[in-house]
Amino acid sequence: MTFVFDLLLALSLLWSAWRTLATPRLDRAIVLFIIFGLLMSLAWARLAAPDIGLAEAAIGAGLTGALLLDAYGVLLRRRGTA
Amino acid sequence: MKRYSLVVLVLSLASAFVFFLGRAMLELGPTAIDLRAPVAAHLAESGVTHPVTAVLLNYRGYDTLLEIAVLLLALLAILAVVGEAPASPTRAAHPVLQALGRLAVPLMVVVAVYLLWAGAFRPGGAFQAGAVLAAAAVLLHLVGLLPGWSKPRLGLRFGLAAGFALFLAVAAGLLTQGSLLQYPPAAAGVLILLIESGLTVSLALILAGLFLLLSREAEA
Amino acid sequence: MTSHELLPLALLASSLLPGLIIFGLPEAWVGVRTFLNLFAAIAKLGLVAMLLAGVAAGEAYGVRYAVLPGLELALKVDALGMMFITLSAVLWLFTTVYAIGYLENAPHRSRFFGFFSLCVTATMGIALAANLFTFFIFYELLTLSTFPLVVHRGTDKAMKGGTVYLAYTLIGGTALLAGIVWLHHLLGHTEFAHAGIAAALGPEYAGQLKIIFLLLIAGVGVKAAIVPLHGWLPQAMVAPAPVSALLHAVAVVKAGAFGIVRIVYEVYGAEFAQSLNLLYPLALFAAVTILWGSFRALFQNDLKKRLAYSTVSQVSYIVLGVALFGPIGTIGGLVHIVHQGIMKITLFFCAGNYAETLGIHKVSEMDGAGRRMPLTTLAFSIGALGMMGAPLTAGAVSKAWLIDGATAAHMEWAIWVLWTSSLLNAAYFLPILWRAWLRPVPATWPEEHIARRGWRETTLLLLLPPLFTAAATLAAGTFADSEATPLAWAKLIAEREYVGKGAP
Amino acid sequence: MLEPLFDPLVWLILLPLAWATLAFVLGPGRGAWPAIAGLATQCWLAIELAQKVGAGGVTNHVVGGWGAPLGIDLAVDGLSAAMLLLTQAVALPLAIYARSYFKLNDPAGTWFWPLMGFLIAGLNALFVSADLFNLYVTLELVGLAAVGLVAAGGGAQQVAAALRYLFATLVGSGAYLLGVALIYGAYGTVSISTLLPLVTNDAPRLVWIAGGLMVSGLMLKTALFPFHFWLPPAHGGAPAPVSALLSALVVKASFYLILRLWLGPLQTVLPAFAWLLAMLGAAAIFWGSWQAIRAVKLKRLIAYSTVAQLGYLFLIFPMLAAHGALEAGVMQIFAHGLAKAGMFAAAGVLIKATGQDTVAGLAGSVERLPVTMFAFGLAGMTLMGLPPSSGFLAKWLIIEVALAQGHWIIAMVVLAGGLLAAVYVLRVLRQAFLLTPASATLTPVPRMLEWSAFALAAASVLLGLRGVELMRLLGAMA
Amino acid sequence: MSTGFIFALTGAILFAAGVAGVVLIGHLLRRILAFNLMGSGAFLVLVGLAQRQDVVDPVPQAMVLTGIVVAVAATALALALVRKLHALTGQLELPDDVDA
Repeated sequence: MTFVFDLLLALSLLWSAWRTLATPRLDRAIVLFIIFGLLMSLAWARLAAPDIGLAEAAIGAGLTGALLLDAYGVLLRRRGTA
Repeated sequence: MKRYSLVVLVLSLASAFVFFLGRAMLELGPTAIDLRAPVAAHLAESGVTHPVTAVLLNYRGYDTLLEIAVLLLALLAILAVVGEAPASPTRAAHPVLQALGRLAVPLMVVVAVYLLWAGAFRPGGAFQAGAVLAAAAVLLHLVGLLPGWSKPRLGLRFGLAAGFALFLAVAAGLLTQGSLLQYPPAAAGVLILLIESGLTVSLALILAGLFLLLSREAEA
Repeated sequence: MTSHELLPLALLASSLLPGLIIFGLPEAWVGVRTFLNLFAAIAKLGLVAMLLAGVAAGEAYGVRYAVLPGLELALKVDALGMMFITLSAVLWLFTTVYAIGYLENAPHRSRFFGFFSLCVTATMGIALAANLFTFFIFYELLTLSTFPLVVHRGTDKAMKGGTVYLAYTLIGGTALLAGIVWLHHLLGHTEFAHAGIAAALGPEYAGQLKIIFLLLIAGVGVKAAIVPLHGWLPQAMVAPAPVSALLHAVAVVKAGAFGIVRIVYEVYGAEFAQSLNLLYPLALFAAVTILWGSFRALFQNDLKKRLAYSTVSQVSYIVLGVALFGPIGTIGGLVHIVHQGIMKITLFFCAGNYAETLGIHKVSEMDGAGRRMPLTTLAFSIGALGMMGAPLTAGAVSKAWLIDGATAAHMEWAIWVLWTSSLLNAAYFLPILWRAWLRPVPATWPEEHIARRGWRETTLLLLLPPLFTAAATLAAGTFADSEATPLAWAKLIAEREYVGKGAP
Repeated sequence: MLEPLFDPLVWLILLPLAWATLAFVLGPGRGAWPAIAGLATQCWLAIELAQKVGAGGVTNHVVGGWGAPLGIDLAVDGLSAAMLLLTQAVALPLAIYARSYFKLNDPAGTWFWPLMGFLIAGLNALFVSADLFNLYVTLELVGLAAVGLVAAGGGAQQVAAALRYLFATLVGSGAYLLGVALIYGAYGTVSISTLLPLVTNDAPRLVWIAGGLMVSGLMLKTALFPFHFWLPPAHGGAPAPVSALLSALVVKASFYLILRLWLGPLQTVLPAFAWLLAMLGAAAIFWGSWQAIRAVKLKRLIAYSTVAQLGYLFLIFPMLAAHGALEAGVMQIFAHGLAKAGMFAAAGVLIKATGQDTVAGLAGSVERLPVTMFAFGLAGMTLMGLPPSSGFLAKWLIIEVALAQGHWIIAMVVLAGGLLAAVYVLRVLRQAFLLTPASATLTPVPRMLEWSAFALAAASVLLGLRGVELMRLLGAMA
Repeated sequence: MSTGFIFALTGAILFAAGVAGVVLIGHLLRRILAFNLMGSGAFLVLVGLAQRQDVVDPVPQAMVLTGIVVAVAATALALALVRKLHALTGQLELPDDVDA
């Protein structure tokens, strides 16, 4: 049972990573990256590493995601004004 | 055409790499060294009861010292790259959002303090606490209660560097014990909490700074 | 540190330190610079005199300093080195006097005299080197410090000459380095010693040693301007006259020739080199160079270029002398180091005088120059006659010993080479003399810079050096057999190089 | 127990961290004096440490008192001591240089001092660390500081160069980190001294992959051909003091780490890659020199020269088992470090004075900036490997070891490389000796700039006369 | 197959994909994403391989915590550079490197 769960989690990690790189729209890529970060938190929990899970959620997904989204917003606005 | 063959080349190299790496990982026997035993054995002297925190701030505290340096350095490099720009005017968000923000931020501060304190014996610690505080600052910024940074003034610079400076000073001061970061077992707990408190504040400022510095030229 | 260690260092320092100080001097401090230059040159002569006396008495001077474990900078003073040192030191004094006059009011004199002193230091170092490693260091320093002098004028033409010069010498230096490291690897050291050091290796190394010999000779052969490595010399004539005089007639080319002498006698040993069949090919190359240089000189209208090709030819007299196995040829070759030096520097001084005074650069402009500048032309004539080997000049002495050496070595063809070269020398020098003395004075000179004042056809500083060296040319020829002449010293060297092999 | 309190080894890390932090708190453009004072002290510490190592072999510092493998050890042998010495010796004159260089409200100088402090701290920490993961953190410290310095206050060119550099350095350290992860997986430790007896000839295949990853990552960071693409824009585009620091020290750090792995924990694994590295090194010499010969801009020329000069370092790997190869490599590190720092510093003066960064714009420089051109010439001498410079000794040592091992080809590559270096150095000198064009204007430059460049270049030559001490220091190896 | 091993393998694939992404993708923001995937992959290998017997090992966990902070620092710096480049040139790809 846990094996199947791990496998599914691993596959969804890989899928979200793949989509992050391959999806044509940048905003979707960033959202997918944040999802990837949250899945990573889960994986860390499965690896009995709650400290990393917390850090990944807060920093990896949260802060990095916020930075990326903010950057995307600026690019969008610049393009709008240009 | 050239691009296509490059893609094929890189992807096949990557696949081959994964294949061989996976096989080699499977061949692995038990390791010669097992650090779990010494980690557990010295836990009592480390000043904390949570093993990860013990590794992070005591056994391998030197790594963490340098890591904080990296973080401070990144902020510094960003400052150097973006140069001076006027702070973006705060866009006042909807009053309801602002009210929510005012409500959420004290809660987040409480959570951060809890995480900091909990780090000694369970998951948590300065990083997580700092991240939560930073998130609070970002939240305040987003609802228009905290302006972006134009140029960190003396007080702010002091705050950004204080955690690292404190860590550095403790590390150096412990040279009197025989070597860098050699905590006396009796005082280890207090010292680590001291360092973590300092780090929480500075980490929060730095992490928030990464966001606030970058977002300020949004309107520029 | 004993005085025996200090003296060689002092010999280097006597030109190095003034050079470094001169670099820092403001352009306008003419007096200080002139004083420093002359003081240094005279101090050096004093040191040389002390060393000459010591070496003649059999004293050993030397100093060593390790740069790496097993790799030493080593200086020694021996009879062979002293010959080159004395020549350079004496001619440095003359050239300094000449250069002070020549460069009056020219720009960048601090730079010029600074590098000039460095060049002399490097030349001294080459003569003092006690092993190939040290030799190489000073050899490359000489290359580097002459480059700024060649390109001194900063014109495109000067750049071209300088670039060609560096291309030749740096590639040569690379070959030399390869040979030296290789030899060092085989022997563990590269010390110069009488009768050589290479013979210590067994016969199985003969092949490698031949290749090393080729690399070494090719390396130093560039500076000695052996055909086909001579291409840089005529190009480097764009340099100011004092540079051509001291460096390209004496220091640089002699450094190459001196290197060949050291390599043949003190690295391989004449006997061992002969046993490897290395000397005969070397003699052939020398012969080709002698003839080719003289032949090319015939067709040069540019006076300095004609002199340059003449240098190409004459320097190989030395090489030929070395390659003629046997002490007599050796003496002929060695003495020519000095004789060629004083004769050729006379010619270059005079060429500089023509150019500075009247703007004459070409042979075709020489008509009547002897009437306008009799003293200069007299000196020029003595130098030219010496080059041809006319009796009573220094050239005659060299040539006589070389011919005897060739006879002794059973290489009669070399005698023909020498005679042919003399004929060619006459063919390119006599027309100049004829034009200068016998053709009428033209209405105007190409560009008259310096007017005649009484008996002084040009400034005194330009006039005296060639007169002195011309006189020396006559003296060395006339009194060759007395004591304290270059010839006597060359005999002393040959005696020491062919230890126990029955010197003449 | 006062002895550990004054352990020079630790203070070489703490001191730069301290003055970097201080400079940051002091604010934009401030902090030159703390930096110079700190670096002067560090010079003294490095000399102390070198003497200690020379007298007593390896010196250790057990951080936290735990000892490997639980804690992190710092260890200094002859090689580390030499690198520390070089780092402080190059950094001090460059700091003095930079103080004059950044005086005029240069935006690139705003945060120069704290960035430089973190860079130096990272380098020193890297040279003394004996823990593979700790080395990763120091690598990142060095890498990010270097990127920040390149990008600081720059235009689009510099920012693009910094990004290129950032991705290269991040991928490099990422590969290194994966290697460390595999090593930890295989042995359960990342301490170099603990690993040393564990990694044997029959190491699992994973360790080979780890070795390959780590070396590839470090090659990328060292800009070994064909991974050099990021170096010329970054080193050529940065302000002169930064270029000097990067070319002289930063690329050497990752090379040092390869050497450290090679001689230490991975000595049974890495020699399999020896000829590959040497071939790439030879290619770097030819390609870098060729590009330097063709370069339009002066600093770009010097940057390509770095690509070429780094190639020499990789030639030593096939011979590393033999005596003398390591010495040759370290001599080359010193020679190039000092000479390149001096050359970039001189180029900075020329660019400031003539107002343009092209080789063609140098006509007349010998007349107008004799000290600087002399410095350039001396540095060039070292790069060409002409005696009596340290570059010559390096070349001599490499050729001699190569001959002793029968590797003719390496000796020939070295000799050819020297000639190619001559071509690009003389390209510059030749231009500088030309007469001053009438149209040229000259901005006056502070004397301190000229003389600090000169000091570095002169040191690169004079080291050629003091090779024995360096060799003796290297003799004190673990 | 243990949990640790599954995630170690996942990490290996993520690393390879990340490197391939950094090499192949010209768009700078996506390159930053790819770099983060690469880093995550290395972290997974570090902990997963060490815990391949599914026994918790705090040492690699602490290392990964350090690594995550370093990664976010690098990401922030990269973003700052990309935003600056965009502000200066309007481009999100690296311009060609020219010597002129």
